[in-house]
Formats: sequence, C-alpha cells, structure tokens
Amino acid sequence: ECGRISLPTPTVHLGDPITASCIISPNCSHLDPESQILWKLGTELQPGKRQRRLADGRQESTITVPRLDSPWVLLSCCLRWGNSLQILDQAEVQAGYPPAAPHNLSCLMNLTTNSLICQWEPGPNNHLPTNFTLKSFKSRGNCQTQEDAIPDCVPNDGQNHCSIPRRHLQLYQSMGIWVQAENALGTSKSPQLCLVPMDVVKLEPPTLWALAPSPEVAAPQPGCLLFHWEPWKPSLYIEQKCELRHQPQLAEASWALVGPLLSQTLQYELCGLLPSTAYVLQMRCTRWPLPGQWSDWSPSLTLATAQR
Amino acid sequence: ECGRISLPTPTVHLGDPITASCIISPNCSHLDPESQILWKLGTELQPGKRQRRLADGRQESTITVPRLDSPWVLLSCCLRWGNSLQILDQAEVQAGYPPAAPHNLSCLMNLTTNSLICQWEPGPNNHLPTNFTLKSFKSRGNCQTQEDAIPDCVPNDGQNHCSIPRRHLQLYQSMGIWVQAENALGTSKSPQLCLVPMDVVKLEPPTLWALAPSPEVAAPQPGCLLFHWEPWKPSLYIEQKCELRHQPQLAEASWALVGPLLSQTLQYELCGLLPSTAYVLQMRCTRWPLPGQWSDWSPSLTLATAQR
Amino acid sequence: PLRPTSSLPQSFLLKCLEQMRKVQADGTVLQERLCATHKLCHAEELVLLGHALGIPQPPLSSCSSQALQLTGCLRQLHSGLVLYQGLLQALAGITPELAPTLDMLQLDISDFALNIWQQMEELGLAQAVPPSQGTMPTFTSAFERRAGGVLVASNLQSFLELAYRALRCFAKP
Repeated sequence: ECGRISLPTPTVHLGDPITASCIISPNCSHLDPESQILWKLGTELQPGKRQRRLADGRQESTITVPRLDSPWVLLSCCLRWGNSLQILDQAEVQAGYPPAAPHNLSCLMNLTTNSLICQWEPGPNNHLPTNFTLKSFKSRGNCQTQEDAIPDCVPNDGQNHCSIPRRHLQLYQSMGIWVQAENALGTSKSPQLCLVPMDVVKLEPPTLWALAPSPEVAAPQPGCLLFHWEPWKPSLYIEQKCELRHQPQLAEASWALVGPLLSQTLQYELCGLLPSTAYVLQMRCTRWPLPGQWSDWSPSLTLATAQR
Repeated sequence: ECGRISLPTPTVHLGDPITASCIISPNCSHLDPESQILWKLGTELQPGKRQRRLADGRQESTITVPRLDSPWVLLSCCLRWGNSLQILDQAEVQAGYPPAAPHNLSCLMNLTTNSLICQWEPGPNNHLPTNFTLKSFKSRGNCQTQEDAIPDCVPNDGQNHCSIPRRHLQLYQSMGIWVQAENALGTSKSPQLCLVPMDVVKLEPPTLWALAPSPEVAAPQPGCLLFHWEPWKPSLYIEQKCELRHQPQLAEASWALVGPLLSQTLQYELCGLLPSTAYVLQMRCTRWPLPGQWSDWSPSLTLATAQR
Repeated sequence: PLRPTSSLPQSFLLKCLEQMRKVQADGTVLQERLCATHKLCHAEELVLLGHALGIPQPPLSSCSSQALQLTGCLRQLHSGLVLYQGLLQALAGITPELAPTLDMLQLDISDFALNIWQQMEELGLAQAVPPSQGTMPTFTSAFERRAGGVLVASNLQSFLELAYRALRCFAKP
C-alpha cells in the first residue's frame, strides 16, 4: 500500500469542517523519505496541513478543511515526484443535511390495480442520497395499537409514491401509515395517518351515452336533454352517489351542478336548458353513504337541445 | 373419491381414436349400485361404452371415441341421479400434430443490443402448446466439431425470435445454431446454421446532413449537390463501404445508385443532376471487405439543386 | 520464421485490426468514464502508485519496427492480451457504473486473444502450453481499483498502438 486517506466520516453537515489524515508508506516515496505530502480539494491544492514522521518511518499529514460548502468533494493525497504531482489516494466527501420530515402524505385505494397508493412530498433537497420508505401496520379504531406489521413499501428510485398490494391489506380495518426518510446524517418521519383503505377508495368515472331516439325512448321535452349513464363496472358492488355538471357551449359559460344522482337511475332527463344549444355533460361518483373519494370527472358528452 | 377417469395419454394425434375408463366407487353411487355410468364429450352424451362390475364392488365404464377432430375436448364421466346427470370427473383431451420443423432460420448481430438476434418461421399450426428453443454451440470452421455449449435461448411466449447475449458469444468464431420445436407429440429441428456472429453484423444506417454554405465550403457546381455524411458512431471501428441512392421529387422518378463510398470520405458532391430540382438522398452501409449485412437505408435528406 | 507479409490470411489480419480498434474504443470509454466520474484523467499522476501496485507491462519487442518478426510478434501479442485479461479481472468490482464497460472490454479482449490463438494453431505457431496470466496485483481499495483502471487502460492503449502498426505492415498486400 502506498498511501491511505482516513476520514472520521465520509458524510458531514454542509458548512461543517472536516479533518482528514493521509499516511504514506516508505516503500512508496522510495526516492525521498522527507518528500512533502500535498492535499488537493477537487483540483485546488490546499494550504494548512501538518506533517509528521511516525515511529515506523511512515509519514502522516493531517489537514482540516474549515467549511465544506459543496455537497460532493474529492480529497486527494499527493506527493511531488520529479515535476509531477502523484496522486496516492482519494476520498469522496459528501456534505448535506439530515432529511426533513416528509409531509402531505395522502393515500387512495385504487380498485384497478387493487392497491393502496400513497404519495407524499419529500421536503427540501438535503443534497444526500436519501431513502424513503412507506411503513404501515394493521390496527383498529384510531390506530393506537399495532396489530400486525405490513412489509415496508419501497418506492422506485426518485419516486415519491408507493403502492401497497392487496394481499397486505385488510380493506375494512384501520391501518397506521407514515413515511420514513433516511440518509447518512439521520432519519425523519412524516406524521402518521390512520385510515381504512375502503374509506379512501377512488372510483373511476362513470360512462355517459347519448340515447338514440327509438320507439321505446320518447324524444326529450323542449329545453331538455336525455342521456344514459352507468357507473364504472368494477365498482357496481359499491353503493355510490353521483353528480352531473353541465355547461352550454357559449363564451364565459360556467358549470352548473346537479346531484345527487343515485347509481340505480341509469337514464336521466336534464331540463331547464336553453333551446337549440349544445351542452357539455360530465359526471363523477363517490362511494356513498359509506366514505370514499370522488372520482375524476368523466369524459365529456356533448348534446344539443331541440329548437323551440 | 367418487369417480376417476383414466386416460392412456392426455394428447393424441388429431383424427385418432381415444379410449378412456371411469371407475366409480360404491360409496358414491350409494343409491343404486347398478346405476349406469354415462359419458359426455363436450356437451354431447356418448354412445358405445362398456360397463362392468369390479371384484371390489366398484363399477368401471370404458369408452372409445373413434375420431378426435377438434384440438381440445372435455370428457365427463357422469351418473344419472334422480332426473339430473351428476358429473363425477372430467378430463381434458388435446389433439394435434407433432411440430413441423421450423424453417427460414436467420440471424443478425445487433451492435446496439450487443446480441445475436435469430428469427425463424414456426411452420403450420399443430394445435398443441409448442415450445421453441434456440440451441447453439461454439465451434470452428464449418461447425463440424462442438467445442462449448451455449445456454439455450428461450423466446418469450408466442415469439419466433430470440437474442443470444454478448457474454455467450465469441464474435469472431464459428457457431452452430438451430431451432428445436417440441410439443406433447414430438420434437423437430430446423436445419443447422453455421455462422460467425461478426460476419452477420447489421449496422445502423449512416447520418446525412446538408452542408450549410460557408467561407470554407464552396457552393456546389450547377447540377450538383453537396452533403456531409457519417457512419453510425458505434460502428466507427468497423471498416465499411456505403451506397447512396437519390431520386428527384418528380412523378415516376426512380432511384439512382451511387457507390461504393468509403467511410473515410465524409463529404460528397453529387453531380449530373437536373437544375433547380429537389432530390431525396438516402445512404446505407455494410461491413467491408470483411463480410456483413447491409444496414437499412438512412432517413431521407432532401436538397435542391441551384437554378441553371 | 515465415516471411512477414504474405503468410497470414488477409481476412485474419483484417479481423485483428478490427478487433484492435474495438478494444481501443472500449478502453477509451473506460478512460473517459474514470475521468468524468472520479476526476482520474492522467496516468502520469499515478505512476508512483503504479510502481507500488506492481502493474506489469507485457513486452512487444518482436512487434517493434526495428525487429519486426511475425511469430514472435503474434506470440507476444497473444500473451500480452492474456495478461490484460488477468489485469481486468483483478479490477473487478471497480464501480457499479463502470462494470458494464469493464465487462465489454474483457469480452472483446478474450475474443481477440482466442482469434489469434486459433490462427497460431492453424499456422502451427502455437506453443504447446498456452501462456498463463502470471501473478496479478491486488487492488485493496476502491481508489486503487479506479487508479489501476486508469493505468491498465493507458498501458493497454500504447500496447495496442504498437501491435496495430506491426499488423498493418503484415496486412499491406
């Protein structure tokens, strides 16, 4: 071994000092045992080092960098050799902050992927590689007691959301959930949520169709529109209420809201509208009366009212 | 156990007969030990079965279906019970053909994925689940001797191509390659290829640029076009020759071919063209003088010749 | 010894030149990545360390223009490639990002060494016992593996430069 840098820790707080030492073995500086050890921080030579000869003939140089202001720095221990500067060892030093507590943790039960999808905000950049883990446990009531642990949910690199698969969930029981952030300088935790997966179910929007005029279907009254709609098929087992919003295709028109429409009434006549005017219709649904999240608004259905 | 069908084989040749037997234990037909065993082929009741009582009191019925004409059939062993027909056991019978020998096996060395990609034609549908495996071995000369085996390459389901990764290849040595097809009724092999991976290398097309007029670059002569081209970067270590084709953007124009262009000459003046006419230019390259496959034609470059 | 120019099949020489260009290209990628990621850009800064690590450099005397000699040149080229295979294996675990580049370099060098060995066998030039890699340096830290990578890649480029010039002479019709 020629030269070896030793560091108390490869990661320090941004702005903190760092002290490193480099020991050169005699067989490396075979030419001149008293040759001077030099330090480079990145590409700049560093002043302010102390060098001494150890009992066994090795040379030791110690340097203190007063303030580390960049998140990544390369420290090189060198020897002058002829007119070249020989690098004998290098050490990478990382500087940053302990992770801030992740916040705005929210979860939705997705019936398409059959998983509980949670997302959060990671907080300010701490300049260090930080691992986020979604932790949870099965519980009851308001999650005071931990019953069974649920395996950690580790998001893909750089992503701030994670999906807990169906097999780890009890859909109608409370579970405690939080996000843990960890880097070389520390660990932090988001506030804990206590939720029941089915109570945060988010349905897919219903589907709307125009009703083609036919013998069974009487033409709509003047100023009325007739359409057919159906909740999202995989959610038919869930009792839900829906809302309709409509707006005429006119400048500065705004949405008017109609609701609740219960998911049994699959055909709807919307009246009180302007004659011979095109209207844009959208609907959304939510589990009801049991708690749930509103679906997104459905794709638009455009219908026109008859002339007067 | 109530009833058990036994079959000599679950897979037969399409059009062949099949004989099956069904043994009913006494505790199952507890009402009437002499009750008659009935067979269904799909949903139709089958005539022509022979039933006998075994020494231990069990009933055995044997049936022969003279000709199996569909690739998949469900055989049910049933008992009449009251006015219902009770199903006691079912067996699936597949019918098809041994696999035809795969043919038209061809391979290309792909320098982007660094793998040897081989494709083949599977031959007519034999109605049975058939596994294709690309088999190969390292060799010399004309592949008479097998040196080291190469791990089998198993294509994704239903695909008729497979990629042998770089780490299993010796790019400049011969290798023997063939495709094996196997189903329940037999195995077949394609003819064996003997090839050197680099000799079937297919390059990506070169890139063409218009040469912006500048002090260094004299404007092209009348009836000439000037353009710059470069072989595909990852193939710069390969000596290659290229070809240019061009056609005026006129009705019924056909391609004219110019070549070979050697990959050192990166600027080319194409002359003998119609004045003030737009031309479409494309190029392709191949390893040369060592063997290789022509690349696809490059995307077009459209340039217009100056007025007379 | 065989007369240099006419004895080797043209296709074998063209393949060797192609393989050398590929290995050089792989070596350049390794050098560029070591420079970009770890700021180790000049082998001259690591000579002292190289001495301490004891990184061997294979001889190519029979390929030099003054003493160009086919059999000796092919043998030295082949043993040098075998040595470089060993050196690259000793660098295993260099960094996860560089591993694919190192793997590619090893695969291309072993293909090249095999191509030469088989041709020497066909020409009856091959030694009875193929050359072994000999004792390899041990790289005891991540830095030593990276610095070793810079030194080995740099030595390999000069080794191939010399061999390339020699084989080009044999390749001229």
